[in-house]
Amino acid sequence: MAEYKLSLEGITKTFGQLKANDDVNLHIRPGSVHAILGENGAGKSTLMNVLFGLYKPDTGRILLDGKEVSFASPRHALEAGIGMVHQHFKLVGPLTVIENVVLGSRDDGAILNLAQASRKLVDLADRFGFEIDPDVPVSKLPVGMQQRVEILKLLYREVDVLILDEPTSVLTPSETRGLILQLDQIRKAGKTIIFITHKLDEVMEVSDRVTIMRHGRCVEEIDTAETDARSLATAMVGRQVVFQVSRTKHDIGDTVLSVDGLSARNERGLMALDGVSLEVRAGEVFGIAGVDGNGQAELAEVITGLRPKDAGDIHVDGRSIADASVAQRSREFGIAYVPEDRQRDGLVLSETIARNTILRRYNCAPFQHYGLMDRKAIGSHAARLVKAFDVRFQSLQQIVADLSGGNQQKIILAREIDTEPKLLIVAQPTKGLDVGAIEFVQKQILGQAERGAAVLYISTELEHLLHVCDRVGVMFRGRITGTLSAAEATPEKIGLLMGGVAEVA
Amino acid sequence: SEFKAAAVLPGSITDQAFNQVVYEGLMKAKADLGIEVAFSEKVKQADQAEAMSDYARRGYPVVIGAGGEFTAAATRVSRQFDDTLVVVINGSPTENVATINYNNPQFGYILGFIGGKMSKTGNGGLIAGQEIKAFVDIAEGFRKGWKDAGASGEVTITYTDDWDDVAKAKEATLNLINQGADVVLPYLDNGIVGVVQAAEEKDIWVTGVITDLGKSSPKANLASTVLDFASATATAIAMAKDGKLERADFRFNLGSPEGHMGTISEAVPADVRAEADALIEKMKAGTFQP
Amino acid sequence: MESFFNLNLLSDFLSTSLRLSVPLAFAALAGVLSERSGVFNIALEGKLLAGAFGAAVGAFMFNDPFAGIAVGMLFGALAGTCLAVLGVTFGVNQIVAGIAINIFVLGITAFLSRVVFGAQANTLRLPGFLRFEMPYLSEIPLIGPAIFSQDLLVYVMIVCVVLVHLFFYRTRWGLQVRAVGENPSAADSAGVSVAGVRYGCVIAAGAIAALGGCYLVLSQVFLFSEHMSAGKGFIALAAVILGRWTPVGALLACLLFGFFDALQLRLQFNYQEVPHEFFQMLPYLISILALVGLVGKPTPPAAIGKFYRREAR
Amino acid sequence: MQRFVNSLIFFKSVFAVLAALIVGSGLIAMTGKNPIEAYATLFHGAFLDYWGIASTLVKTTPLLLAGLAVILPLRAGLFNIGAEGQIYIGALFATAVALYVPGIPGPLHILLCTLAGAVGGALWALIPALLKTYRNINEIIVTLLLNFVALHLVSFVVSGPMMEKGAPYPYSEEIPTGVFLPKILPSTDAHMGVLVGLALALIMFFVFRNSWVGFSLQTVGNNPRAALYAGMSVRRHIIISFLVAGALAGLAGTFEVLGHRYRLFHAFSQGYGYDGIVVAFLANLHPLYAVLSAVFIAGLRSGANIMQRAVGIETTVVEAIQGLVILFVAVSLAVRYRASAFAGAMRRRQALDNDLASEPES
Ligand SMILES: Nc1ncnc2c1ncn2[C@@H]1O[C@H](COP(=O)(O)OP(=O)(O)OP(=O)(O)O)[C@@H](O)[C@H]1O
Ligand SMILES: Nc1ncnc2c1ncn2[C@@H]1O[C@H](COP(=O)(O)OP(=O)(O)OP(=O)(O)O)[C@@H](O)[C@H]1O
Ligand SMILES: [Mg+2]
Ligand SMILES: [Mg+2]
Repeated sequence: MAEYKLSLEGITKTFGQLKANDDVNLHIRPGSVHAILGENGAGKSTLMNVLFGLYKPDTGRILLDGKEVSFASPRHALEAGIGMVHQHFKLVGPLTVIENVVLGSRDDGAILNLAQASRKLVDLADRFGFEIDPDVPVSKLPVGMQQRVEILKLLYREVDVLILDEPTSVLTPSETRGLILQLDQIRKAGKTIIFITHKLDEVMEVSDRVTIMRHGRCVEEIDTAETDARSLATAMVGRQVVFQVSRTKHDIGDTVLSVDGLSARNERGLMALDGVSLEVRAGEVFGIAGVDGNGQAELAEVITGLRPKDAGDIHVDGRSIADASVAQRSREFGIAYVPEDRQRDGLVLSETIARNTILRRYNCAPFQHYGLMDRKAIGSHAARLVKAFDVRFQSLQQIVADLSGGNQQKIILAREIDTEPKLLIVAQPTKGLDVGAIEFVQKQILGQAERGAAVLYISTELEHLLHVCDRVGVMFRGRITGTLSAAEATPEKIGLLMGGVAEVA
Repeated sequence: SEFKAAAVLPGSITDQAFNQVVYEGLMKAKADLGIEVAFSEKVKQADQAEAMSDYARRGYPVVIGAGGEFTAAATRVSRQFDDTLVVVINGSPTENVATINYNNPQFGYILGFIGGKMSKTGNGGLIAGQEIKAFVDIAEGFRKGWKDAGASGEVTITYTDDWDDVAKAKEATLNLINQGADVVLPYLDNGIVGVVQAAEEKDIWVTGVITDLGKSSPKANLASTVLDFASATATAIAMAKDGKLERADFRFNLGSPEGHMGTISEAVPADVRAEADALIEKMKAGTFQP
Repeated sequence: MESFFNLNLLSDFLSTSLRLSVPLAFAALAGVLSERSGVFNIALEGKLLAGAFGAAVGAFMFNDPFAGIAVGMLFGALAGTCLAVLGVTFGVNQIVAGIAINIFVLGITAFLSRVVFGAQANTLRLPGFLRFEMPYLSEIPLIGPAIFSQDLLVYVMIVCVVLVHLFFYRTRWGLQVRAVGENPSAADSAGVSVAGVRYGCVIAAGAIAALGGCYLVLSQVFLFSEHMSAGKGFIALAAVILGRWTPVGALLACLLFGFFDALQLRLQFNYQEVPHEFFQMLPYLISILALVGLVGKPTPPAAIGKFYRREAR
Repeated sequence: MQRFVNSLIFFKSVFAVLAALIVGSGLIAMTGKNPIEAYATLFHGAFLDYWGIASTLVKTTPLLLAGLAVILPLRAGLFNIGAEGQIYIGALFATAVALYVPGIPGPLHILLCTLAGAVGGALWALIPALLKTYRNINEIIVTLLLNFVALHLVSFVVSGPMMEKGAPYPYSEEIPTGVFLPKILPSTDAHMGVLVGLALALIMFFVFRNSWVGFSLQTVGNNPRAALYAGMSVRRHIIISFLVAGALAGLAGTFEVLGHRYRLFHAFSQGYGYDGIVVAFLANLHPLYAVLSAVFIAGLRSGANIMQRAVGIETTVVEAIQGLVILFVAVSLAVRYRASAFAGAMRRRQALDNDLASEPES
C-alpha cells in the first residue's frame, strides 16, 4: 500500500486573473480524517472540485494510491472511489430524495428499483440518527434536510474517499454529533475522509491531520494532536482571533417590534407559524433558536413582507405594518433583513458587486435622480461598503457569483447595516463563514444593537446565540415554546425546548 | 431590343396548380415567341410590389402578377412605370392595369350541373384554401348548376387555410365525404392531390376546375374544366408583344381556347352530356349567364 | 346536428381526429424527450419535414415503405445531431439554432425534392402503409373503426409514447434525463454525463419527430410536397407545454388538438353561414382555455435552453 | 481596446457569413449558376443599390421592432413568441383608425393610427401577461397560440367586415393617402418607420443602461426572488414589459400598413414576429445590436430576392442559404466565450482603473 491514499502535487487553478489555487500540495494518508481549514475564499472548494474532476487544473497532478490519475469528470472520480458533498448542494429539486440518491449510480441495472433503494437508504439514515422521508421532492425540504440528503447520497455510494465540504454548516448540534460519530466508524472501516469546515472544535474532535490554506496556498500542515484551536485560528487568519465576541453593556430602550398571534403558511400550504407572539426592544438582541424548518424562516419572511400572513398583527414602533409593502417596510419602517439563503434571496448572482450593494435602494436618492442611475454615487457607495466590510474582491464590476460564500455574505450584511435600520433581522448570518468572518459579523450585529437597533437573530447555532443575545426564544413546530433570558439560558434548557419536550411559560 | 416578360408568382412552380400553370405559360411564350423571360416564385406578399417594380425598373415591358392579391400593388407599380404593362391574373378591373379573368361562374356552373346530375346523395362539397373572389364566383356558379340539375341536397364549402397542406386537404375531403358529399371540387394548389386521393379511396367523384383531373386521375374525375392559365398567359404576352394588349380587363368565357371543357368521365350518360353541351353553347352565345 | 349522434359518422370523426393528431404526437413526444433533457426544441418543425422528405426519398429509391421509415428517421436524427452539436457542444442559443435548422431544412428539402423527384414530385404515388382492421377489436362499435383500423404508424406512435413513459419513470437513464434537464450541475456531480444524455435525447428526438413526417408521407398522402409539415411542429411545441413535458400528457394534448381540428372541419360543414375563421381559431382557443382550466402550474424543466459549462457558476 | 475586441467579435460574424456563403455556393453551383456572380448581385442588391437599400430598409422596420419586442420581456425573463400576433392586431387597430376615423389632418391622423396600433398590440400582449401573473400560465405557449388566433381574426375581418367591395383577394380598402407614412428615400417604399424603430432602439438601450427601470427589469429577470426582496413588484414588471413589447410589435404591424402596404392584407405578416426572435438572439439581447442584426437579415432577404430575379436562382436554394447563414452566425456568436473571457478581463482592468480613480480620499 502506498504511503498516501491521495496526493495532490503542484495544483494551480486560475479563474481569469485570480489564482484560486497556487501550487498546492496536499497528502492524505489512507484511513485518516484530514481536515482542511481556511478563510472564506482561500480556495478549499476549488481544490476539492479539482480533485473531484469538476474543474480542470492548469497545472499539477493527482496521485491515487501512488498512481497518477486524471479525472475528466466527476463520473471518473466516482468510479475511482472518490465522492463529494458539495458546499452548495448539488441536488435536483423536483426529484425525490431517493431519486437524488440513486442518480448516476450504476449498480442496480437498467430498471429502477426505488422501493429497494429506499429501504437501504432508510437503514443508512437510521444508523446516523437522521430522519428522512425518501419520497419527498428535495425542493420541498428545508435546507438542513437537504444537507442530510447530500451526506446520505455520498454514504449510499460506499466510496473509499469522502470529500465533505462544510457538511455541518446547517446541521443541529445533535445531528452534527451523529455525523461525527459516523465519520469515526467510516474511518475505522478503512476509508479516507477529507473534511472541510470552519468549526475548529469539529476539526479538533474528528481529524487526524489538518491543512491550512490561505490565499490559494497551503500554509501549514500539522497533526491535530500537536495543535489547538487557538493556534489553528491564528494560522488561518494570520492574526489573533477573539473567540467570544463580548457584549458591552448598553441600554435597552422602547419596544420596536411587537408580533402578536402571527400565523402563516409555507409553500406547501401547511401551517408554518402558529400564533407566534414576541417583542424586541431597541438595543436588544433577541435570538430565535430551533431546529431548522420549525418556522424561523417564515417568521422573518412575514415580518419583512415577503410572505402573506394568515392571522395576527405586527407593529413597528407602535404602528401596524400590515398594509405596508416590502419596500415600505424596508424604507419607511427601517426593517433590514439578511436572508438565510443568500444566493437565492439576497443577491443577484449574475450582477456586479456595485449593483448588488444598492439592490434594496436602487430607486432612491442618491443612486438615482429623475429615473436615471447615478453611476458615480453607486460606485462610491459600493467602494465604501466593501472597504468597511473588508470584502475580498477584484473589481466592483465583478459579478457576485465569482465571490466566495463568505464575501457574498459580507456584501449583504454591509448593504443592510448601512441603512442604519431600526429593526435588523438576520437569519443564519454566520453559515459557512470562517472564524475571522464570524467574529466580524457578530461584532457588526452587536454594533447595531449598541447603536440602538432592535435585532432579531435567527440561528441554529446555540453557541452563537448564547454569545450574542439578550434573550432567546425557541421555536418548535411554528410556535415559540419558551423564552429565556441570557442569564438563565443554557444549551441544555434550550435543547429541551427545541425538541418540544418542555414548554416554559 | 429583344422583347422580355416577367412573372411574379406567390407559390411554387411545382405546385401542380395555379403557379405551375402560369409558369408553364411563361415558358410557352418563351418557346413560341423566342423572347426572354424571368420569374420569381414563392414571393411573399410583402415583397410583391417590390418584385414587380424591380422587373419594371429592369426594363421588362410586361410584368405579370399571378393572383388577385397583386391588384393593389399593380396599380401603384403601373402608376410609377409608364413603359411597363402590368398584368394581373384574377385581378379585379383596375385603371391602367391589364387584368385577365375567367368568367368563373360559368365554369363552376357547368361542373355543378354535371355533378348535381350524377350525385347519388345529392350533396356536393367544395374545398378551398382561402375565401378569394375567384373561388367564391366558382362556388356560386357551382351551387346554381347543382340546383338546376335538380339535386336534392346541399353544397357545402370547407376552407383549409392552407393551399398546400396535402394532409389537411385530404382530411377535409374525408370529412365532407363522411357527411354525405359524393362530388367534390378542390380549389387548391398542392392540396388538390389530397382531395383526389381521398376521392379515389372513398370512391366518389371529383371535378377539376383549373387543371384537367381526367389526366392525373381518370378514375375519380367526373368532369373537369380547364382554366388554361398557361395559354392565357402566353396569349397575353403575345398580344403585348404585338402591342395589342390594352390596359383593361380581359375575360375568357367557357369554350375559348384559354378556357374550355376537359375530360368528362365515361360514366356520365349521354343525355346529361347533351344537356351540358347545350348549356355550354348557350353560355357561349351569351344567352345564358349563371 | 343530428349527424353528431350517428354512430358511423362519430366513429369516422374520431378516426379523423386521431389521424390529425398522429404527426403532432410524434413531434410532441420528441419535444418532451429533448426538452426534458434541457434542450429546447423549436426545430421540431424542421425535423418533421426532414423526416417526411427522408421517407419519400427512401420509399422512392427502394420502393418500400420500411426503407422510407429508415431514411426518414436517419434524416431526422441528422437534424437532431445538428441541433445537439450546436446547442450542446457549441452553446449556440438553442432557439436560434432551432429556427436556423427549420429555415435550412425548409429550403434544402424543397431544393433536393426537385432534384430527386423532378417534375413528377406531385403526381408520384409512393408505396406506403395501408390501414388494416384488427380482428375482433375493429368490430367494437364506435372506437373499433376509429382506433383499431388504422395503419402501422399509428400503433407505432402509441407504442412510442408508452416506451418513452416507461423510459422516463422506470429506468436509470430516464432518471438521468430528468436530472440533467433540471439541474445539470447536480447530475454531473452525480456522475452523469450531461452532454452524453443530451446528445442521446436530442438525436433520438430527431428520429421520433421524423416518424411524424414519415406518417404524413407514407400513411397519409404518399408523396412529398414542399413544406408539408405546415406548422405542425409549432403546434407540437404547444402540446409539449400543455402536456406538461410528460409523454402521456403530450399525447393527450395532441389528441385534444386533433379532436378540435376535426371538429372545426365538421363545424364549418354544419354552419356554413358562420365565418369559417372562427372555427379555425377553435383548436387554439381551446388549448388556451385548457391551460387556464388546468389546476396547478406547469413548470418547465429548470435547465431548459441553458448551456451547461462545468466551470461557470 | 474594448472597442477592438468588439470589432473582432463583429468580424467573426462576418467570417461566419462568408463561410456559410461558401457552403451555399455548392448549392448554387449545383443549379448550374455562377456563385460569385450570384453573391455579387446579392451584396450589391442589398446594400449598394439605391432600390436595394430601400427594400432593405423596408424590411428592417418590422424585423427591428419585432426584435425589440422580444428583447424587452426577455430582460425580465419572459419569452414573447407572440410578436407575430401582436403585429396583426396592431395593424388591425391602425387600419381601423385610418379607415373609419376621417376628417383629421394628415399628421395628426398618422399619429392617431400609430397610437391605435401600439394600443392594439399592447392589448393583445396583455392576455398572456395577465394569464402569466395571475394564473402562472406559461407565456410561451399562450403567445404562440394567440398568434394563430390573431391571424384568423384578421383573416376574418379582411374577408368580411373590412373587405374592399369586389376585391379579388381578402384585403381591406386602401387607407387615405393622408395617412401614408412619409418616405425617406424618394420614389421608393422606404418609409419613416425605420427611423422610429431606430429611435426606439436607442431609447431602449438608454433605459436599460442608465435608468432604474432597466435595473429593476434586469433584476426581475435574473432573480425574481431577490427582486421581491428588493421591493420590486414582479407582477407589475411582467405586465408592463409585455405591454410595451406588444406596443412595439403593434407598431411593426402599423408601419407595414401605413408605410408601404396601404391596406390590411390577409396573412400579411408572414413571420416577422418569429424573425424577431432571431434578430433578438443574434443581437445577444442588446437593443443596439438588434439594429445591426435586423439590417443584416433584411439585407439578406432583399439581396436574395434580387439574386433570384437577376441571376435566376431558385428560391429553394436561397432559403437553404439563409438557414446556413443564420446557423453559422449563431455558431460564431456562441464561440464568443473565449473572446469574452478576454473582453471580461479588459473590462475588469478598466473597472479597476475606475475604482482607483473614484476611491474616496481618506
Ligand atoms: N467558477 C469560478 N469562477 C470564478 N471564480 C471562482 C470560481 N470558483 C471559485 N472562484 C474564486 O476562487 C476563490 C476561491 O474560492 P473557493 O470557493 O475555493 O473558496 P473557499 O475556500 O471554498 O471559500 P468558502 O469558505 O467561502 O467556501 C474565490 O475568490 C472565488 O471567488
Ligand atoms: N470603485 C468604483 N468607484 C466608483 N464608481 C464605480 C466603481 N466601480 C464601479 N463604479 C461605477 O458604478 C457603476 C454601477 O455599476 P453597474 O454594474 O451598474 O454598471 P453598468 O451599468 O453595468 O455598466 P456597463 O454598462 O458598463 O456594464 C458603474 O458603471 C461604474 O461607473
Ligand atoms: Mg468553499
Ligand atoms: Mg455592468
